[in-house]
Amino acid sequence: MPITPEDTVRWIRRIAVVLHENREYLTQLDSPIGDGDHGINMDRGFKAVIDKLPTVANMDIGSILKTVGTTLVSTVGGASGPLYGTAFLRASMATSGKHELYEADVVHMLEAALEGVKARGKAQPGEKTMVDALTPALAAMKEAEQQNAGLARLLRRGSDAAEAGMKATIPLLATKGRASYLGERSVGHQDPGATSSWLMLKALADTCA
Amino acid sequence: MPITPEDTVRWIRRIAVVLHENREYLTQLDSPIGDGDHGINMDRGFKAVIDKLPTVANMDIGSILKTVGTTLVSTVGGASGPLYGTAFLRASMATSGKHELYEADVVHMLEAALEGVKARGKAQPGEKTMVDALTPALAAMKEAEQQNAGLARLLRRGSDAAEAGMKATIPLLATKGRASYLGERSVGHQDPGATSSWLMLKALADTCA
Amino acid sequence: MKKLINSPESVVSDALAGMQALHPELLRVVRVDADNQIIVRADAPVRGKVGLISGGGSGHEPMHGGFVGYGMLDAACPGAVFTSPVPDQMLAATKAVDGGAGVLHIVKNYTGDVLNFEMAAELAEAEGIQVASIVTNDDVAVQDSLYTAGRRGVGVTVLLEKIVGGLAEGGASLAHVADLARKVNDHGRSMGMALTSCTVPAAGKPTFELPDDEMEIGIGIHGEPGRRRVKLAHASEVTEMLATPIIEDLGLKAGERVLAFVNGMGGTPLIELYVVASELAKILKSRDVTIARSLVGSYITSLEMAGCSITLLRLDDELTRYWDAPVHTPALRWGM
Amino acid sequence: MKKLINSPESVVSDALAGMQALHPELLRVVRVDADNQIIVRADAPVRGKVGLISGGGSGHEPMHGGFVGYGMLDAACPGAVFTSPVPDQMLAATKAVDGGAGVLHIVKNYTGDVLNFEMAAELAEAEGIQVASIVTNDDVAVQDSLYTAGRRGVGVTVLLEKIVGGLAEGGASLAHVADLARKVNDHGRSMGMALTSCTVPAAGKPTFELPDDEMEIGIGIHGEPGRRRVKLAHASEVTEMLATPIIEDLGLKAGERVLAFVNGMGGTPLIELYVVASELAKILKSRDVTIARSLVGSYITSLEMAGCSITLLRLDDELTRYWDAPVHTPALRWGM
Ligand SMILES: Nc1ncnc2c1ncn2[C@@H]1O[C@H](COP(=O)(O)OP(=O)(O)O)[C@@H](O)[C@H]1O
Ligand SMILES: Nc1ncnc2c1ncn2[C@@H]1O[C@H](COP(=O)(O)OP(=O)(O)O)[C@@H](O)[C@H]1O
Ligand SMILES: [Mg+2]
Ligand SMILES: [Mg+2]
Ligand SMILES: [Mg+2]
Ligand SMILES: [Mg+2]
Repeated sequence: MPITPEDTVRWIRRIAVVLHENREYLTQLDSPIGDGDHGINMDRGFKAVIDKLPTVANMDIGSILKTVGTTLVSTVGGASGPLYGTAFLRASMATSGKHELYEADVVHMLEAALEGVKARGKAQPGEKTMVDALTPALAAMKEAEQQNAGLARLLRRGSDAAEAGMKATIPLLATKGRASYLGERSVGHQDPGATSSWLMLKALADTCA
Repeated sequence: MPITPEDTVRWIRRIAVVLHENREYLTQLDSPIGDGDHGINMDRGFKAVIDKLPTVANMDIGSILKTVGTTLVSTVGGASGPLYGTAFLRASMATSGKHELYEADVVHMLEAALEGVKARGKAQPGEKTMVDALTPALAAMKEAEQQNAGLARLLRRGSDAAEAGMKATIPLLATKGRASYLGERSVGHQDPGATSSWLMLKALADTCA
Repeated sequence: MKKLINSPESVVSDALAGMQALHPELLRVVRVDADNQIIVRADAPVRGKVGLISGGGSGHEPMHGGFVGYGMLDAACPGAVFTSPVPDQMLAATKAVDGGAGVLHIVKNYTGDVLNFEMAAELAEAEGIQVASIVTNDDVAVQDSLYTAGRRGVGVTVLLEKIVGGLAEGGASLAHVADLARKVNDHGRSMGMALTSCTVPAAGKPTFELPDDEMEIGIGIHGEPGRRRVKLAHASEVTEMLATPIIEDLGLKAGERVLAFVNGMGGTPLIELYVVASELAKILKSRDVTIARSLVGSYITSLEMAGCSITLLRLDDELTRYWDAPVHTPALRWGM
Repeated sequence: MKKLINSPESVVSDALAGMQALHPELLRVVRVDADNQIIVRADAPVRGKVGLISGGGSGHEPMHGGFVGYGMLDAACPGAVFTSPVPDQMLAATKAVDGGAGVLHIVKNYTGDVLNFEMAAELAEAEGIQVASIVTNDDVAVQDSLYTAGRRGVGVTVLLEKIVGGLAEGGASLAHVADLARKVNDHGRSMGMALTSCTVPAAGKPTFELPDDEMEIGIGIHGEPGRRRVKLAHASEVTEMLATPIIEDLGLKAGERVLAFVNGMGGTPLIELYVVASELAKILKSRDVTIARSLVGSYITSLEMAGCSITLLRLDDELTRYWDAPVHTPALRWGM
């Protein structure tokens, strides 16, 4: 079964719940290597998204994701606002007019989102950012798609790969974002943005399980 | 044996030592009902006095005490600077030209000092100030003089009465100085100025014991 | 004790050296004796102008040294931290600024300040200098009764130095300057509160302990405890606790105009002072009192204490005119 | 958490209301949407004048809102505490101040600020407004290399807003204004340190823990930890740790003139800043560098953090002239 607009709305709602639950955790991750606001920022953004959702609930998936993107741009601020905002805007362009997303559509959507983040943030894998969760997730989904693993499994493998990528940020030396100011002191800490990226992909896998 | 200029110098040196030893204690007393500087102020003042002492060591008692008074005025600051400064200046006037102080001279000296404090500070007994240590000390010395108790005993009784007066400041409500700002909250604390007054009189009794 | 200092003994003289080095065009720091210095306006004495001097313990910066310059003080006498300066400083300052028209001593009502300035005035008069004194006593937290040393001098002192400085600059007589000083003092009231204590460098530890959920209401500016200790409250409630006694004591009426001075105690950031300012504006608006002039910032402080005070000054045309007059000091500057 | 606030959610909007209420002649606070406001110069847009806007997270007060007014910024965009504002605010500010001569975005180099301002500039240009940007990056604690997001923008931002504001007031073109902005940025360097952490209201507890005997050297302005943690030291040593990298990076030579800016992080009282100033003056004197202008106070802060930063700006006649030009904002005022 493909992802429907209803699934999309459930996904976004789940993200909002999960990010709210992890508000302290994400903020705590952002304290030693950032400025201690990532959880606050994301929670603020998705609260606003939830307020906006009813206006687009009956539209196509692209329209829903576009609202998510513009709302995040307008409410999150910080580095993550433009980055996640761009990610959802690019995802919305990739899903424009669609009411059903099959495996290839999901891969295409994530690919577009990741490209958006990399372009906006001038970031590459290995710099201890959200890119380090999204990149392996995309690779895992592509592989699952080639293996015809089915949508649920594809999403789960993507989420699991994001989690592994997130954990793999711990030993990295940050070279982008605030954490890069710390130089060697950034080593040994998990990146908050990679963590929120995993939580969002996990929310998608859980929604479509 | 009367008090000589040498005794006077030893007395002043002893005060300096005792106030230095009690610097923390006096400051601590000044914290709950003042601004936490009385020990610092007195220590600073008597350090300066010690520097000046050599210049007057061979003079009459009045000259020695005058130097103590002017030095305190010039170095202590706060409320206690002008008050103790005035006290020693008045004491110096009462002992002007003298090389020996007998019982009556000591009483006369303390009476002059106390009058100076009361005039400068517009203070009366019972207001939780140094006056509450000096007043009973003077009364006790007067009584000892009438009883011909002898100098050493006179000084000891004066010191003991000052100590009792000091302790009796604890239940008082302050109506002069900084402590008066606290209203009822000043009750239950020993007055730092009464404490330094006792220490100075005790130093005299110890010097002439 | 976490402070940017070299030693507790040198903190005052080091800070004075910093003022001298960074504001040579405004002031000079003059040594009175081994332990004491004063801050004198660069062009003092100004012939024919009444000299204004003030002083008090250090630890209240920018008051008073930061207010030395054109249109405000001619000299300031900094004592040790929270300890009144000594008469020698006040006498030296009085001589340094006397331009022949006499000198006004601006004294905050604390026993130490009053007694030391009293001795200094006696000495200056003995040397033939005309001296007048104003003792500020604007703190409504303290009752002015037989049972206290009288109200403390706090925030109004800053406003008074500015306003009276404006008048003195124009060449008014000592009597006139002293009259205006009394008027400013009569027209203003203040009250303060603390979220934390402060640490006197020489003491090395906080003057008082304050639990995490409590604050002191009715504090002075020397790290003394306040009138009462209460549970933490919202800025709106704190502002109410400070503003209401001030407004009532001043007897402010609908239609009046005030200068609103929201002052930080040293460790409270500006964002919080503006939160208090916003609450104060609401309270005044509800009473139909107009904020015609304002001052927001840390101008009369208690070292690194967190907290604030509010001062309201009833304005008329005369006070407004001299408040607006040009001033150029390290801490207050406009019109030039 | 001991703060004079009503709630973590309302602290920014309450403080803005306070600014509006106390400085109505200088600025107006304008609502962009439910969550966001901007601070706009009272007389904006000024016809024919390049508009200057800046912005960033709140918690750095008086920067930037306190610098809105004649001779400095035309508008400021305050984000949530320590969080970059959103493009909607920057776009609204850009539109509000465009007097037909274009708008300069003054952006501190933090990923969040840069990305949000980038999006705003794209949107403004799409609406036909000419926008130029200057990204300040003066913090020598961070190496400007491939391995970092580049140097942070800190103290120079304040000086730049003043100096470039002086030029813009005279009607210079956007290109000219942007050129001077680049020049100021090139001529200045900064470095900061912290004695304590600070507490973001929404987080409720200190961003980092710092033992009683340690300090952070090379901090930014968002409560981030610094480059390294060292034992407490005397003000003279701390000043040396900050000043030497600045002087070397700027390549200051004997005979040069600088503007010395000693900045408090929010919780450090002025007396300590003057102690640091005195040490800085000694260091510069020993290198035969003249302090021609100075600024001492808490102007770019991290909430109630205790600590300081030093900024040195190499002066020439042009920069000196525009620094001296009249300015009238809540936090900086002279010449009018
Ligand atoms: N240039 C960049 N490219 C991609 N991701 C980035 C970049 N800079 C920062 N990030 C991500 O943003 C996260 C921080 O977001 P957040 O704390 O909300 O913003 P800020 O750093 O402005 O406070 C980091 O953990 C990192 O994953
Ligand atoms: N008006 C007064 N008359 C007599 N003694 C006073 C008066 N005011 C204060 N004192 C004494 O001075 C002491 C405080 O001295 P100190 O702490 O050195 O000065 P300050 O109060 O200025 O800090 C008080 O404990 C009290 O004994
Ligand atoms: Mg962050
Ligand atoms: Mg005291
Ligand atoms: Mg004192
Ligand atoms: Mg942030």
